[in-house]
Amino acid sequence: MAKIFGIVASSAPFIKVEGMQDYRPIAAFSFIGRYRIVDFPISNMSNSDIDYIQVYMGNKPRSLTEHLGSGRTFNINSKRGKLQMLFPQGSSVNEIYNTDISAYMENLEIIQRMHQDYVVIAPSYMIYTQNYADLVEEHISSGADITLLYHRVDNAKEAFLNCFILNLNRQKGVISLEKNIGKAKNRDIFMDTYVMKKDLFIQLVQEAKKESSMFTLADIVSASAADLDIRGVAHRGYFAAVTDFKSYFDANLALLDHKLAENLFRPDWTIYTRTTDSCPTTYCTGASVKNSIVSNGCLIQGIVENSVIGRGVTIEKGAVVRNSVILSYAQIGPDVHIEGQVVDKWAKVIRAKEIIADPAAPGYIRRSDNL
Amino acid sequence: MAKIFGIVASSAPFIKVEGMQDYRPIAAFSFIGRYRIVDFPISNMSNSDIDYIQVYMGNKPRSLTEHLGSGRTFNINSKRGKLQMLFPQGSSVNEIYNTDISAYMENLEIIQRMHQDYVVIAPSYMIYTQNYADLVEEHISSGADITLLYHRVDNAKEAFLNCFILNLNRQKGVISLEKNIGKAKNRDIFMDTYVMKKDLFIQLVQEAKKESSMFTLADIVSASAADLDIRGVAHRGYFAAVTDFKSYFDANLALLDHKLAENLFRPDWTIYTRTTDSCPTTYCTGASVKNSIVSNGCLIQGIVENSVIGRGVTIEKGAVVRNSVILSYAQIGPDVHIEGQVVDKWAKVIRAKEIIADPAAPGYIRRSDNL
Amino acid sequence: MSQNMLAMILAGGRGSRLKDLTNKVAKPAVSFGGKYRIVDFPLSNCANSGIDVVGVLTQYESVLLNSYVAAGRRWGLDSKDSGVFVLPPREKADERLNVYRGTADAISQNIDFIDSYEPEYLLILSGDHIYKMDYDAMLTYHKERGANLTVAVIPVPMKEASRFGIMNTDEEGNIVEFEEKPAQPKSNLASMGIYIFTWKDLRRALVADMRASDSSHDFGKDIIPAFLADGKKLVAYKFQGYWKDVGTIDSLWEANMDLLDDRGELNMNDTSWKIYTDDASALPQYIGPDTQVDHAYITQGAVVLGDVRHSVLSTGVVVEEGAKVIDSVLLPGVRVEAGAKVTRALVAENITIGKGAVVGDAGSENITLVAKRVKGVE
Amino acid sequence: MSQNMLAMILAGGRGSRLKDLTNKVAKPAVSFGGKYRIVDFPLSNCANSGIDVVGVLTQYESVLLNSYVAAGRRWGLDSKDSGVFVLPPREKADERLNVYRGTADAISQNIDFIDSYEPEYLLILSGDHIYKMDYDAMLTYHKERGANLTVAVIPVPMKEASRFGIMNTDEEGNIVEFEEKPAQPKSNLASMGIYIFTWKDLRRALVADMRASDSSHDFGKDIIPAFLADGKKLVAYKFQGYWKDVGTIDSLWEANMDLLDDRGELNMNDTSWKIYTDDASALPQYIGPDTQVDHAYITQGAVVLGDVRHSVLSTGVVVEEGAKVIDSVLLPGVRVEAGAKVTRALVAENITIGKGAVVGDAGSENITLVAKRVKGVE
Repeated sequence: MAKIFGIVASSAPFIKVEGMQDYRPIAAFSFIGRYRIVDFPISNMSNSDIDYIQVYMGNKPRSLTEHLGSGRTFNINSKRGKLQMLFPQGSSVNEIYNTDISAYMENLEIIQRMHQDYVVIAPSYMIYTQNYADLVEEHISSGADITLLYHRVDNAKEAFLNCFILNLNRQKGVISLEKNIGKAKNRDIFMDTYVMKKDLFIQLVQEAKKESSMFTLADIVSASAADLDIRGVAHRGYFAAVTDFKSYFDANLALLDHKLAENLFRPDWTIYTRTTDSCPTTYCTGASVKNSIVSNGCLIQGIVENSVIGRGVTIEKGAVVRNSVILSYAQIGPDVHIEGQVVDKWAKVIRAKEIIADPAAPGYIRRSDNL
Repeated sequence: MAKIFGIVASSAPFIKVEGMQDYRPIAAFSFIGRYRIVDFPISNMSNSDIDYIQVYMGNKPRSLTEHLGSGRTFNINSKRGKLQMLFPQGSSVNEIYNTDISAYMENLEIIQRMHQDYVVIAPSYMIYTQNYADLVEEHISSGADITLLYHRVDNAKEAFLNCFILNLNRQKGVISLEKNIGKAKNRDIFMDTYVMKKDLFIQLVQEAKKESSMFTLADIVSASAADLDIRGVAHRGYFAAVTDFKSYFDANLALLDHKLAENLFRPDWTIYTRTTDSCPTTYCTGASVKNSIVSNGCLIQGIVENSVIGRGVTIEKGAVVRNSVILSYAQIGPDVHIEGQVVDKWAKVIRAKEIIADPAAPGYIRRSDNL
Repeated sequence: MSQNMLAMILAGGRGSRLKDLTNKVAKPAVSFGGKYRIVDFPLSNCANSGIDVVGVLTQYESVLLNSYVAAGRRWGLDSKDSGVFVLPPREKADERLNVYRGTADAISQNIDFIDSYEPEYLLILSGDHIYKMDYDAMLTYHKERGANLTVAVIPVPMKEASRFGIMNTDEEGNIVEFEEKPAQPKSNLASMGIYIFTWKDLRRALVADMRASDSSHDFGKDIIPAFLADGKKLVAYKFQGYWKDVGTIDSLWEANMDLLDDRGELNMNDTSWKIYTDDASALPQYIGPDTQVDHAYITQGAVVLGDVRHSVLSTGVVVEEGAKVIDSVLLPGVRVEAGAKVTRALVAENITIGKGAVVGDAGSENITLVAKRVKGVE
Repeated sequence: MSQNMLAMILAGGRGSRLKDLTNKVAKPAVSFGGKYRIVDFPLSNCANSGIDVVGVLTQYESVLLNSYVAAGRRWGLDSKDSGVFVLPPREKADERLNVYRGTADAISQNIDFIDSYEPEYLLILSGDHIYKMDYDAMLTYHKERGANLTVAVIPVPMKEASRFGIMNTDEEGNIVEFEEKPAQPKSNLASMGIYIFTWKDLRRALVADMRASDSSHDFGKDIIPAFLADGKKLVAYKFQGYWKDVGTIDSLWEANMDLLDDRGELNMNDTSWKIYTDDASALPQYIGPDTQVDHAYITQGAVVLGDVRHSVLSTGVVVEEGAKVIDSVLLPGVRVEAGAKVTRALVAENITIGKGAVVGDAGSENITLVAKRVKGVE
């Protein structure tokens, strides 16, 4: 097998999730209660026998640092391998300079010292499963310089609006990358996932730096499309990109389709996550729960429908929670009626008796808020 | 036993170690080859059964993050306890604002959520051993509001120049803290180590913030000397403060006195550190080593005297190393003569055949330099 | 590295009163409370009490128990000087492979292991009780009282006292007499089988006991009486709180049912004293669109499409459409197929109850143990 | 969690040829190379080869070995689905406590453990060889060749071949015959005791072997011949590099001495294939002001105040002023007091050589094992 190391990139500064992102990077966002988004790229790598993984940390790294730990959680042998956290060096005042390229430049010495030949670069704001070992095999046998993973969607007019799209020729050659501005329904969304040789990666990073301080890896790859053999490989299965608040909300609720969830979480492809040692959930007499995903440590006395409930949530008597995403340790007080909301961690909704939004334009209740 | 949590503070911005500190915080400095300075406060806490420790990270946190890991290295139960790394939020452009107080303010919610009654705050640029459980017992039985640890020295004219000194009354009450500007030989050097109740700590942090954005914890404690019962407790045993390049050099070489080293490293008070799994050191035929501390993984073919040799160092045939501190993976080439130097990690001295300085004014060879 | 107090968990017995549940696993490894195993309780108590080194004395079919407890990371017992060590009987240079002849003999055979840590105190625990206890507080009491041996006791109803080992104490809490299952109990203080010994005292007693040909090498029958006879200071440490021996199917079922009383006496949700366990890589629990879940204790990885009433559902349990689970405990991996009905039963790991099958009996005095696949009804 | 390949280390034997070194520890736990134990080699090889789960089959005096290997963190074998599991013989529901009757029986008795991981391949290792080997490369070969069993072999000098188990192969590397210590060897390919079996094939053979009353339940004597007789595909995997059986005091001493040849065939300093071990909490080594250290392999925690020539010094060794250590291996904790002289010896753990004492003999053919305190000379 080819020797591969992994890079989990920090999300680009132009991707903004209002509210949620004030408290943690997208990588550390809770996903269907039990997971964090970064669990997906890291588990994909770990399951692909990639045991040296660099995670580029954005701002507010504390929660992500604690979540990642030494990598044991993700079944990475801490002696043979390493889950290494790399920090931006004093983030620039103007955040347009905080590109992925500048993060790689700052850690170039470490990247150069890697002894693996290939690198897989994956995003920390997208949710999908993919065997990267297979992808690298495909990359090698195709003879391409760079392989990009993409997903064909039919809702690019209203979704994936901050993502890149790949323009492909008949041979799956990449003609160019461009921002999706919602012009067409059917698009090949670039999954921000690259395979290439380590040496080419270093060369591109250095070129990008020379080109412009604002150049990203996607920019330099797009600019190299004429000179290099860049190919797209189609991904199948569940795919979500958290590029704004609505897409975060939708990605969670989409998995209430239990068949879809079973497709994403397959027995032979474990998604690892850090345990919090919470106890099972108690459903009290009088509770009613329908079509919902519920994490451990909850106390449920009220009504829950079509919702995702995080760890240690309390839903008191008479409360109604519908079409909502409730994050860990939140408390929904007696007779409170919540619909179409994301309730952030530690928030308490006690006095506000009705907070209702259309799931098409969901609402947000801030972390540790008391309402 | 009283419930205690620990804080390992980041060194103040006015403490500068030229050269070395460009690459890592003082906490992550190598010490006598095998250790890092931060091993001392953390081991002191771990050995005192303090199993919840917050480490405040300065700039360039990568190496420190890797070194600390999950705390297992330091014998901290990762379920019951926690070695938590706290990061400054976007360091200020003007570093006078980067006080310890601003770091505590940023993480106040976490500090407030701690359920322990007492806090021990220790520095990450000083080297000493101390049983903090005993210190807290003494604090409690004395009835003081704050207990400060100090060390009586007789060389305060030329050393400890960036430290605070305690002015004490006959009852060991603290009258004030002041900067040591080298006016007198005999001084009580403040070891930047505090014991107090958590609630008082939070109160002082908030007061300091109100007082001035540049106020430090030492400043507010000094300002409170009239209102609070603040007492000094004398420390005995080895004590060193790394406040500039010379003091770093001296602190290392001082431990060539093997009796002194045995006093600092006692069998009942393990200083924990992260292993690098390096193999034993090979002394070749023709090598000559005298009065030196040598770490594992070295290959020694030349002459070494009165020096500290880090992990994986190569000293080739005919090379002479005297009165020097050689950090990990450095290479001293054939017939190279080094005296009175700190040679930083990965540096290679091959062509420069003589680099000699008086140990009273030691020289520095930068990390990864090729000379 | 010397340790102040070492813990030794007696995990040996077959646990035959648990019948088919212990065919393949030792009693301490039996599943409990949805996601736990019984031995998680003493091990988590050790971790939370600041104990670093725990020996687990095993004998019977211990491969699952061994591999389970050896991964000390689950309880944080894997830091530098910590560890959970499985101690089976072993062959020595001068003798053949031994079995443990009694609870005290299990400790005697591991004196060298214990000595290597130079402990001042030794904590003896058993592996089949459900409770939360701060052993450090008990140690403080042991030291304050200057005892040679401290025995944890719990008050039981006087009429049940004759089922227990009873400690008769004087006014100061000194143990003056120990009676195993007395017909006429003089006190209601039952021994919890939790002992703190000052190690040098116990060591001396064990060495003597090993040589005694008439000894059954048992703590209750031999060591405690010897301590009493020698005039050693034995004190009782009164424990308040939830404590349950789960040695029978009925008591195991009951202890599971007690969890439905959320935030009750055994508050599993108390974050200051968590019970740690293996973390299954499982999805959160999923409750389907057309179900009734009325008073249940359910853990991650469970999928509920049918109705559940007053029951405990473990990791990976599936209750299919139209199935009903009432007053029952389903251990990990149980599948209740469509239309089946489970009442007042404890269903063993990975058992499938076939379509439309009916098991258990709402009117029976005892709990039905289902340890074999139940065929569906066409 | 299913694993592609599981490793099982046969760590059983008393190792009586190591004499007093194995009075208190099993052979695989014997100290080696300053800071290692012998079993660090197969365990580190497993970790570096990407194997997650390792079973260690122990029998004799295994408490130190057990507690040593159980802390899988030393080899990184403590992540989510990883572990090092100690597997002693154990009592089962239907039989009394067994001992392992042979190498194959040790695996047979743990079929349930192995099955629980659903491996495709099983790697069998022994616990007393010093070498570095990529088992993943061997597995690739096993798969490429479509073998049922792959045996690692090493070419030995033809005149020594009769001391080994010899694999006779055809031109394509298929094993056609196995001869244990043949008087007239036909080949110089010695078995290293390292086997990769396709698990379902081995499982079938083990089940048959368990029932065979005339079997000695041994891989070399029973299982390999049965595979050959059954027409299974057996291939030899040629290993190049350092490999040494350290079953005797002389060979153990020699293997230690080989380390003085730094960056030699067994390059301990190769960071791409580290050998992991317990990390002692020790100071770096200290070399005193008035010493001669000429050709030595010394690890952290050693204090050298006297002279050392052509020797290996382990953790915590102290060589006092005026003492001389020549052509010797000092195991952890050895103290050579002032003026003592140690020549051509292997000194066991924690032994003190008293002031002015002289041990070992530069002229002797065999290495002197010093396993008892040597009194000083006034």
